[in-house]
Amino acid sequence: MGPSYHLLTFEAGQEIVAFPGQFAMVRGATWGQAPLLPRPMSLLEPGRRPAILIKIVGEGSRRLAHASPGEPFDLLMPLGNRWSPCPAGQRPILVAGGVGIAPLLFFARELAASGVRATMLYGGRSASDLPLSEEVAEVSDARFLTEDGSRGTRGRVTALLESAIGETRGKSKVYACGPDRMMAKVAEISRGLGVPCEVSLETPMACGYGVCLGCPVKRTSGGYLYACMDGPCVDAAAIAWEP
Amino acid sequence: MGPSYHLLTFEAGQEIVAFPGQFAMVRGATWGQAPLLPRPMSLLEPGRRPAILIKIVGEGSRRLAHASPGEPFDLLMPLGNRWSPCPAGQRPILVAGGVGIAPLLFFARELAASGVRATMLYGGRSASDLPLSEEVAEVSDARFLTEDGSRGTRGRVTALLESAIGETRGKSKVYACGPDRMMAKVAEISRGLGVPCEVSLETPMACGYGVCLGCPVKRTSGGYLYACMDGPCVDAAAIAWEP
Amino acid sequence: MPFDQTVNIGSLTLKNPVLTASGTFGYALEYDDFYDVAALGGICTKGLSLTPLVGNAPNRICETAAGMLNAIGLANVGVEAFCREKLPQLRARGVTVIANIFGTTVEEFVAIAERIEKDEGVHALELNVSCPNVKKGGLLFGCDANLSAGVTNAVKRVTKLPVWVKMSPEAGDAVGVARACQEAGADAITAINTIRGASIDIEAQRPRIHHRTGGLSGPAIKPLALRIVWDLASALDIPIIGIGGIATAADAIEFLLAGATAVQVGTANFADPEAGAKVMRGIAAYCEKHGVAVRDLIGRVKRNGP
Amino acid sequence: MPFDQTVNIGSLTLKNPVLTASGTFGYALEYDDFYDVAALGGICTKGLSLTPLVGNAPNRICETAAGMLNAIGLANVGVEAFCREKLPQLRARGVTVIANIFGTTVEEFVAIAERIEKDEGVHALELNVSCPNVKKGGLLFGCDANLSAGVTNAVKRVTKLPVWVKMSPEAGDAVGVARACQEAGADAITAINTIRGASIDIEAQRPRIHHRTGGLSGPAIKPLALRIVWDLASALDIPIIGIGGIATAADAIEFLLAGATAVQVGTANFADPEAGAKVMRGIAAYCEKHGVAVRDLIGRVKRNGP
Ligand SMILES: Cc1cc2nc3c(=O)[nH]c(=O)nc-3n(C[C@H](O)[C@H](O)[C@H](O)COP(=O)(O)OP(=O)(O)OC[C@H]3O[C@@H](n4cnc5c(N)ncnc54)[C@H](O)[C@@H]3O)c2cc1C
Ligand SMILES: Cc1cc2nc3c(=O)[nH]c(=O)nc-3n(C[C@H](O)[C@H](O)[C@H](O)COP(=O)(O)OP(=O)(O)OC[C@H]3O[C@@H](n4cnc5c(N)ncnc54)[C@H](O)[C@@H]3O)c2cc1C
Ligand SMILES: Cc1cc2nc3c(=O)[nH]c(=O)nc-3n(C[C@H](O)[C@H](O)[C@H](O)COP(=O)(O)O)c2cc1C
Ligand SMILES: Cc1cc2nc3c(=O)[nH]c(=O)nc-3n(C[C@H](O)[C@H](O)[C@H](O)COP(=O)(O)O)c2cc1C
Ligand code: FES
Ligand code: FES
Repeated sequence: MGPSYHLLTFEAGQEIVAFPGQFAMVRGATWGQAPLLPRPMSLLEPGRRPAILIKIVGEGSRRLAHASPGEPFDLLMPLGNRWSPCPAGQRPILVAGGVGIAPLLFFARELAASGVRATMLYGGRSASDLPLSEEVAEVSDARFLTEDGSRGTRGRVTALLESAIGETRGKSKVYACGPDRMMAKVAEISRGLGVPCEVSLETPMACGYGVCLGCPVKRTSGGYLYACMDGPCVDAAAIAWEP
Repeated sequence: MGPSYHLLTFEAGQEIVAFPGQFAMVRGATWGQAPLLPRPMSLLEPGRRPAILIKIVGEGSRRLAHASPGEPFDLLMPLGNRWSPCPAGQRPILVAGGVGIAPLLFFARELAASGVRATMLYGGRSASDLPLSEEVAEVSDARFLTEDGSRGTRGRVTALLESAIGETRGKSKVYACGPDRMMAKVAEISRGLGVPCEVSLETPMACGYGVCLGCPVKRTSGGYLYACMDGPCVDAAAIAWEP
Repeated sequence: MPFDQTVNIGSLTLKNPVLTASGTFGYALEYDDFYDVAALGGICTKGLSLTPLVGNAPNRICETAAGMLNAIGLANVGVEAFCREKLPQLRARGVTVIANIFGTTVEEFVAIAERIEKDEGVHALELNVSCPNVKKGGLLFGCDANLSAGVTNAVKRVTKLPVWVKMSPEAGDAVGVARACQEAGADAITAINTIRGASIDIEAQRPRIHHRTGGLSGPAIKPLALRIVWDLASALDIPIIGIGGIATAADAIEFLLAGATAVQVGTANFADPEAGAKVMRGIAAYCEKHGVAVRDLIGRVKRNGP
Repeated sequence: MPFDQTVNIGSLTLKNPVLTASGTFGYALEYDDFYDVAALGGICTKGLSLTPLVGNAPNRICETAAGMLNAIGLANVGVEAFCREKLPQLRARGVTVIANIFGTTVEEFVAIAERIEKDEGVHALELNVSCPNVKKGGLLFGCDANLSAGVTNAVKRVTKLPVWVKMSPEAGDAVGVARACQEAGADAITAINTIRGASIDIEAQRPRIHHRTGGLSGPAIKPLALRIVWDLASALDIPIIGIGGIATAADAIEFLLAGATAVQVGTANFADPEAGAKVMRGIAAYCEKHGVAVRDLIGRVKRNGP
């Protein structure tokens, strides 16, 4: 894995029943007063040893990534909704940017277990931004893209999306997780080709269970969705993407 | 060592020249914004691998005590003054309460190295409050006391002080480190018997090097001493002990 | 019970001194998975306005050192939906409900209080005259003794419920504002609401909170809150409900010792949904250890000499 | 230098925007072992009074969440000893010295300023009208626009040095107080001093600070300080010097972007005596990365839409 991506596995002490797209609020039991809030992290694996994939972007993710073996954590999970099932006759096309792979790899595994091999477009800045790419290739028809061309096709994930949808002759459903701008673009392309698209929202969160109202996302129909309760997996058409 | 006492040894990367009584300001390099301030800790050993003895009383000492191997720390040291040398012809009587043993064991070792075996009165609530007692017995004539009688004489360290001074027929100098109330009592007994007494002050400290003015101790002559600059080792007669 | 946990806020007796704070506990129904919220001294609802509000644009929150900023903008279902959809469920559970209410004018405060008066199940009103995240009302009321007293008086006239007034730490003279509310008939003072802060993303060179400023809460503000509560408890005759940065029983006990009659747990609910229950149990344990009823802790802090 | 680090505070040009804060840096001579303090934009002395003060009884300090309380009580050597013993050494080192001064009356402020005027080596005066830890003067001045302006005006009349006024975050109307100082001739506003807080030892049931309350400082107050600086910079014409919880270059840059012309590093000096030097270097690195002179950062934060 690249230097800033880390896999963290917890001993849950019990079976965690969770589905692809759901997330956990994670906080170090020894953090004291700072960092104060738990951090939302997509579940990569459920079960007795649930796992998450971490990209270091600040203090919280740094502490998670550098946790020492046996370090105690408080986890609230599973939270939020799952990716909606892919209707029969439609091919799932999963579009992942960087650490956005976590809920999509979980999904690809679930699909594979049910006999469906999803198409996966997996992009990042360079080869080191494609953590878990071998695991991804195992369970999906994966195409890798990097902006610097260090692995797979040179370019952004969106570059291959149109043709991937074309290959299914419009009989596909798109699932995307990654940076906002990537998801907005994926949503636009999908809409243009008339295929449904679902995205997993990333917003700051304080609680993760609907009480702080800190996770709004602008809705096309006016007002706001709340990422933790109405999502994180939502119909891309419902979102009023920032320009 | 008892459950709440811990020895912590640092790889200093260079030779630390320090003397008994001096202290370090210690802070975890990964603590972030809380705990905010470094914690003052007496040096137990100087050199390339300086050591401190920690009693857990709150969050800072807990984190120090539970440091994992290789964990980075910032240390400012050596700070403050040393125990004043024991004048020729006077026998050093060291009086330690619990974790107050740290600067006194360091001192006893220095004395032993120069051929003087000090008298040590070492007390605590129970046997588990006498950390490093074997090391103490190696380098000094140690008498142990516990309030519950679980080790050595039952009682407080001050119980044996009068007789210890008596044995030297007043030709001794007393050095004490421990809880304020113990040091006040030691000071009183010493004054009563006309022998000099030095104590090592413990106050909250923010800086450790004279700029915050957060470590005052009331002086008999009016105004305040500052523990970090005028101490921590000071003539007990200079202190206006709280009643 | 050997070490009585009940406290009185005017005519209202609470099972124990621990409430959960407005805006940090939803409508309390969200906690069914975590613990029995009816065991709490009480719950304060999200601030209720006359008509539903959608709230501010994102980002609404960001973390700061041992604290957080929020500019939710009082997103809420409105008093009507609350009374119809939430209140019956809370009543069924036996929850002690404090309705936190917010208006941009005195008339709105009055109208909300009148609507609540029509239903059973609310045990007290908490007037939010100190919200820093709205364009109108809010701080404007809370920092001015006359305006605060005016709202208090007007609401008192239309309700039989006890009225608590929630103070802003930004009032230059907090004691003066609180005293004016006391004289206007307030049954208790809740202190404190958040204090306005800001944070800037230095790479984007933009405020981290869309609203530019947000209210600071969490452990960072505890010393400030405790000082204000202590000042208020020393100066006023009506009970003070302490709030600001309380995360543990030890924090809560500081407020009780300083003179608070009850406390509220806010931001701490986010990191630990069971924070309120834990504070409750911890206070009971402290009372047992010290052999006192909880009301004997109130204002028990010793004063130092000069 | 490609990315100029100098800034102007009125007629005074600083080598760079980083100063160390009063009361957290002694008289700067204590730092000889750590780094060359003459490289700093400036140092603010411990608050100087007309006669030496011994300060408050212990405990004077305690730690809080991401912050600390202090009630030092302005222990200092007095202006006379400062001018005789410290100033010549600072002058010899080429340090830019800001004398932080404190009086309990306008006359005292004036007398201190007059004494400083007699010697060479002080580059500006910083009026501490906002100390929360003394019985007289202090907050009384700083929370009142007329009194603050009165002190400013009186000092301006007896000194040729630039006069900075240090603001309390407790003034109900900080902008109003600052504006009054600006009109009275202040050359700059320093914001903020500490805000009063308290902490209680629940086992001893005693205040942790002998003085009962202490001034809260450190990262905990950064959002509050930044918001006030932002408000002041938006409203005033004279430079604002930002202070409150700055520990890293990133913190300092937030203040510059919000409109501060310079910053001060306070409590952070305790955890790391080289904090000031590190902030200085970090700002220079940011300027290099972004290809701008430091003065182009000032007030550059973007405003969000409605
Ligand atoms: C439902 C959900 C699932 C997520 N799953 C994962 C995951 O599987 N792996 C992973 O590494 N991250 C995931 N994230 C993002 C993760 O929560 C943030 O990266 C993390 O909270 C940042 O904390 P920090 O303390 O490291 O950074 P901070 O110091 O808090 O912030 C550092 C930078 O990250 C930005 N940031 C803060 N919070 C978020 C956020 N929620 N989303 C995006 N940017 C943010 C800040 O604006 C800032 O620029 C998820 C977020 C959500 C809402
Ligand atoms: C010169 C000097 C040398 C010291 N040497 C040692 C040593 O060798 N080993 C050791 O374990 N401790 C030593 N101490 C004490 C140690 O610094 C404190 O125990 C520590 O700072 C407490 O930090 P904390 O975060 O664990 O507790 P906090 O949460 O800060 O406080 C917990 C409790 O300890 C009290 N306390 C806080 N600071 C001090 C203090 N400085 N002295 C006494 N009580 C305090 C508080 O009032 C509170 O009741 C020394 C102190 C000084 C000044
Ligand atoms: C996300 C959030 C939303 C809040 N909403 C309200 C509100 O609607 N009405 C209100 O009176 N206070 C509101 N508050 C303030 C809290 O009730 C409380 O006064 C403040 O957060 C300080 O307490 P704490 O530090 O324990 O959180 C809100 C606080 C937060 C963090
Ligand atoms: C121990 C201590 C002593 C202080 N003494 C003074 C002082 O003498 N004069 C003054 O104007 N401010 C004094 N201050 C306030 C600081 O200069 C600064 O305004 C405040 O601490 C906020 O900044 P910070 O969070 O970076 O510390 C003192 C602060 C501390 C912590
Ligand atoms: S994270 Fe709190 S409501 Fe969504
Ligand atoms: S600890 Fe700062 S002056 Fe002594």
